[in-house]
Amino acid sequence: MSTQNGHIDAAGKKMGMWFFLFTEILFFGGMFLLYSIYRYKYAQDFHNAAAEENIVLGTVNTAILLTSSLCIALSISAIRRGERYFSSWLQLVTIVMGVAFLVIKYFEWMAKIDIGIYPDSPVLLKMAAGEIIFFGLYYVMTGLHGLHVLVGCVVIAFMMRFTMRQTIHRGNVARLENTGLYWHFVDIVWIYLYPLFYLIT
Amino acid sequence: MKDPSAETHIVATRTYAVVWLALLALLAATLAVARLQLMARYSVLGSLLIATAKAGLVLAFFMHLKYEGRFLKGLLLLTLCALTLFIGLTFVDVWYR
Amino acid sequence: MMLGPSNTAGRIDSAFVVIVAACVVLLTLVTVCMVIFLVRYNRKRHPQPEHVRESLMLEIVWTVVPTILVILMFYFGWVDFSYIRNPPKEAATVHVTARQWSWLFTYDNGKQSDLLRVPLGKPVRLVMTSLDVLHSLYIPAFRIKEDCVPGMKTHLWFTANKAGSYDLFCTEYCGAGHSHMRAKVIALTPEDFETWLNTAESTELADAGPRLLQNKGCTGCHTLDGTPKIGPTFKGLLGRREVVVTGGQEKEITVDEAFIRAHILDPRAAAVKGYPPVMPQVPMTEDEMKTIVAYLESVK
Amino acid sequence: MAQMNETPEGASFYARTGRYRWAIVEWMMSTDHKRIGVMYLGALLSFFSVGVVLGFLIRLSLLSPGWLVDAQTYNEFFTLHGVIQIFLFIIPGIPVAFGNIFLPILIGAQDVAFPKINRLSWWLYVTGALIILLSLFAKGSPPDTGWTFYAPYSIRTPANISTAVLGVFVLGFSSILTGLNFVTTIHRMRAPGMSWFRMPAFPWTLYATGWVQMLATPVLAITLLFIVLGRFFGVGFFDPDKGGDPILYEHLFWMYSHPAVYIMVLPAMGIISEIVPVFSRRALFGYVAVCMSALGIAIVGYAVWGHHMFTSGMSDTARVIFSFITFLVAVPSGVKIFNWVATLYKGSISLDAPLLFACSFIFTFSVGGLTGLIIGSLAPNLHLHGTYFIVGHFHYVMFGGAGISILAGLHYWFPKITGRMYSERYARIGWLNFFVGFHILYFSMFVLGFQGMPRRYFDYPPQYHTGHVVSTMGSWFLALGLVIIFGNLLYSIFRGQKAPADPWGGKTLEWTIPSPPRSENFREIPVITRGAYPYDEEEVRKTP
Ligand code: HEA
Ligand code: HEA
Ligand code: HEC
Ligand code: CUA
Ligand SMILES: [Cu+2]
Repeated sequence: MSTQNGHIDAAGKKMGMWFFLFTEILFFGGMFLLYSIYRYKYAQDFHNAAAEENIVLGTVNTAILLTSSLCIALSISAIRRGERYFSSWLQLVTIVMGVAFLVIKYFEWMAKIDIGIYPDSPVLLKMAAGEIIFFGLYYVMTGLHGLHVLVGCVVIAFMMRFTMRQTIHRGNVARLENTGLYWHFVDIVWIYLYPLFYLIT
Repeated sequence: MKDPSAETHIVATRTYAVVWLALLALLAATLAVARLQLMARYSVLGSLLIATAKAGLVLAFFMHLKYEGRFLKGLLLLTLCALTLFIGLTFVDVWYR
Repeated sequence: MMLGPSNTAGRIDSAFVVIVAACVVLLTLVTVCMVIFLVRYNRKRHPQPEHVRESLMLEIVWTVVPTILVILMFYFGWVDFSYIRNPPKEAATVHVTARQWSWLFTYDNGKQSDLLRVPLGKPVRLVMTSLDVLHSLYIPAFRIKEDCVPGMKTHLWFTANKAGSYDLFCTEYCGAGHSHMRAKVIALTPEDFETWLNTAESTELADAGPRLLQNKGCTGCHTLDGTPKIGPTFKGLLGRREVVVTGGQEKEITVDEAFIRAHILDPRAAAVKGYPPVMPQVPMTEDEMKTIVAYLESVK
Repeated sequence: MAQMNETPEGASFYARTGRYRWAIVEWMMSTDHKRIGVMYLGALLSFFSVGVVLGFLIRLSLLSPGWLVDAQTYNEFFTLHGVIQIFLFIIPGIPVAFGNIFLPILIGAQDVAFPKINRLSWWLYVTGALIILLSLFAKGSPPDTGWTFYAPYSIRTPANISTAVLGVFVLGFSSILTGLNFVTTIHRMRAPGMSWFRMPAFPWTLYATGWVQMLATPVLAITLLFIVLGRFFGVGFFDPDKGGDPILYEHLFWMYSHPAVYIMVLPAMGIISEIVPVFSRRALFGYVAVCMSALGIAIVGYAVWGHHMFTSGMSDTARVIFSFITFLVAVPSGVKIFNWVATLYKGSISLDAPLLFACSFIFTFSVGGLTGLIIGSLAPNLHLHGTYFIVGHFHYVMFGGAGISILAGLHYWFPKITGRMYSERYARIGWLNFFVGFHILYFSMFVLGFQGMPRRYFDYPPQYHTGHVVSTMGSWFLALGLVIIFGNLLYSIFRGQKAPADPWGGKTLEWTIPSPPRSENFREIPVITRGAYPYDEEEVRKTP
């Protein structure tokens, strides 16, 4: 991970991270593709199914993720200025928000599962074709997004440790920066999921 | 090999705060559009446009794309083009089927 | 244009020949140049290389000329394709149902058959679907094929020009019986065809039984002659002792009428040991069920 | 292999570092790109051997259906044959083996940009391969869907699809990380003076390939995930009973798998572009055009996937568009072929084994590519899709294209990798058997296909028997050829003559360092002052 002369190639690392995000774009892109095709085929069913979604929780979650993005961005600026404690504190806040997001998501899922809506459930299979697909997409897309949030939280926890131990410091922020990029990306995915699942009623 | 992306750029806290406020404002806007049926027929399009605006803000400021070289922006565009191409060509099938 | 056993065959063969010819010319050109160079400029004959690094002119030539060529090739394929994809209005429709692993052809008057009989000289339009997985209807002699997709209708059309019997294959992989999912296309004179189409089928058990087994697709997996296929043979079914697996448990039973009925209604409830649990649930009326069961009991 | 450890110039990269007690652990933990490359090469060739043996068994059983295996086993055979050859051999193939060993050297770097991620790719590759193996031996039957895993069959069959698909999923990540690593390496690690247009053609093709790996593979990953979710949780995105659309599966699958065929063949073209100039003592003709056409193929290749679906029930409009773009992709491939032939013109050609294989590539790949145009044409495709014509086409391009170029690369770089020379005589004998057998085996498939013989058929009507017998006999020659070729190479690893640093008169950087290279590649990072193939520059001509 270093250039020939042994010093750290921060720009190279950042480039690698961006490339990774490109692959993530296409990974989620495959799902958005399915979504758009099925939404075109079953516009009315999607419309009806989306009414089941809890718009309040969805909106709160969006706000939480947006704010967490702010926190991680600030933490990078902080470490750049050498404010180690402030930075790790902000990272902690980010993690807490990520966890809060997941908890809310959990309650949303449970609420649906309680009324019998989950893939392959008898209730779901009785619904219209488009609604089956809608909820399938809902579980898969928010599920994979949630998995990304979870991974993000774990990675940020490691970053906190590195920050505290000063292996991440003013002159070496590449890892934290890349984590930030990842977190923002996860945020962006949610920015699109939110209207697609909650607002199309 | 010097390129602009190698330079570090500390974004001011104020800028971040403003961006964050803008994001929340857009969130409120998108909610309003959907709830109040402001543009009933185009509400999906509207929410997607707002989502894109939000994503743009996150990309530009939080992800520092604004301060990156043309190179990275070009590649991002390339990626998005690939995705558009995939979706577009699939639609050519579905539309005319 | 070439002729063939159907209107489509001639079209496709001509497009094929044109494109193959172009390809052979190109291939010969490349190969001959390469071999000549290899021989002529061998190090023994030509110890000092001569240097030309590039030639914009050449690059342009061998970009532009092939581009024109491939657009022409595309055009040839396209013209015949759009002819083949657009059936004339007067074409008679035959409904095709594909399933693991047999074909069913249904005519407008409700007549069903496992062979595709068509009148000579008249356009026929196939409207196809599948009951389970993907299949593909392919008639090599007519040069055409199209997938049968569950939950969707696809189509093909052709006019047979020569009387005869032609192979009909399934060319989309569909499981263990894929290579045996074959049928025949029989091109009859229009008179013969009309006669066949309008003859009512006999309702004698000895005729109706096998016919129903064909039409329901049972013979895709079961035989009447004692050889096991995908599933066990029907010969000597009644009274056979065999081991079945129910809910993970094995038990030995004697096949009786109740078992046969139950197995047809819900094939997954019990499976004969040694065979894959792949038998589909085939919807049928009570009358049909009666005939089938009665017939199955009669094959000894 | 004790001799390999020491070269006059210092320890080669094979020498034990002594960091771990067991050599195997030391190698598995190594981040040296050459070691990783060599391990990949070994793994690839092992899987290749398994794959070809399965192919051989397929051919044997087709001699007379039923005498060797039953229908279900036959279906498992071609599925495994396809999965192994594609996902474990030819897609990772050239980038992970030759790319790993030579990319950093060719651009004058000490290693790839992310050595640890490179090692991670290798581990993922091993893991993916093991998972696929697991699907064979785990409870239930081995996968039987064909390598394409078409839904809804793949969702319904009782076989071990989930395991196999998960293995491919992991391999996908390995591939993504390799691509990402190489692209970053090429951007960041070129030696001083190595401008883009001084870079040899092989790195150029790896660059194009890397982009395809990064932007196409994720689509495969998500698609296969849908299959697994469909089987485990009943999520029916492709299941018509649950509102799904099976044709969308085909779209998503080919959206990756068509670009994937260019993952296979682009680096193969890179190898050919290295070999042809060296053995004809001339600069690569139209160097810029050759490099740019690699990018061209990569880009256009994204938009042609529908040509696998001309009879799938896709809309006619889409078929026409996809056919048109398919034809366009032939043009940059043609540009490459023409430029290679032009490189031979007025050269000073020494037809050694590497060039022999390279020229066979040009011929065989042209046959394969041109038949690609025949099936890319709408009307003929209606007849030829799903027949042995297709099987012929893809063996010509994959085995006759990418596969032959691996053989070419093996001979070309053999001295550099092992520090030994192979026997030219046996290489030629092997080549002859291979070449003759290859064309008997696969050309008969075109004939069979035109006669209407469907693929994935365990059993067939009698009119196809002759064709199948001829084809099977071809496979015997081919097998003999392969055994001779690999026998020769294996023998030479241990008994071959010592190789000099530059046995061929090559001008790219790998020939300036000892054979086998030291672990840090270069004592000093070279400073590049000229293009990759400077055969026409005065100072070079003087050296013998
Ligand atoms: C290495 C892998 C590889 C490569 C490089 C290619 C290259 C090409 N392939 Fe192939 N293809 C496969 C692997 C590959 N393919 C596989 C595995 C399948 C089957 C998958 C399955 O179903 O299991 C397949 C199937 C396949 C189909 C689908 C058939 C069907 O199922 O109905 C089609 C249809 O268009 C096609 C077309 C082409 C074309 C046009 C090219 C072009 O890129 C070829 C370009 C090259 C040339 C044209 C030759 C050289 C050029 C000249 C000599 C110059 C002059 C020529 C002109 C410009 C006209 N391929
Ligand atoms: C790179 C890819 C690759 C390669 C090299 C091959 C190689 C071969 N393939 Fe395969 N093939 C595929 C990729 C490949 N194949 C794919 C993707 C499919 C589609 C699967 C599907 O439909 O899903 C397919 C399908 C396929 C079929 C069609 C099956 C069907 O549709 O019913 C057939 C039939 O003949 C076949 C035959 C062969 C043969 C005879 C070889 C021969 O080359 C084999 C010759 C070699 C030997 C006989 C072995 C002897 C040599 C050695 C053991 C030496 C090795 C030793 C050392 C390394 C030390 N292949
Ligand atoms: C896809 C293949 C397939 C089709 C189509 C099929 N079957 Fe079967 N059938 C099987 C298999 C496999 C078995 C053995 C395993 C099992 O019992 O599930 C079987 C078992 C049976 C048995 C029990 C046989 C015994 O020995 O006990 C009966 C009866 C039967 N099928 C009747 C039918 C009838 C009637 C039809 C048509 C309406 C039919 N099958 C269609 C595959 C099929
Ligand atoms: Cu039905 Cu293959
Ligand atoms: Cu393709």
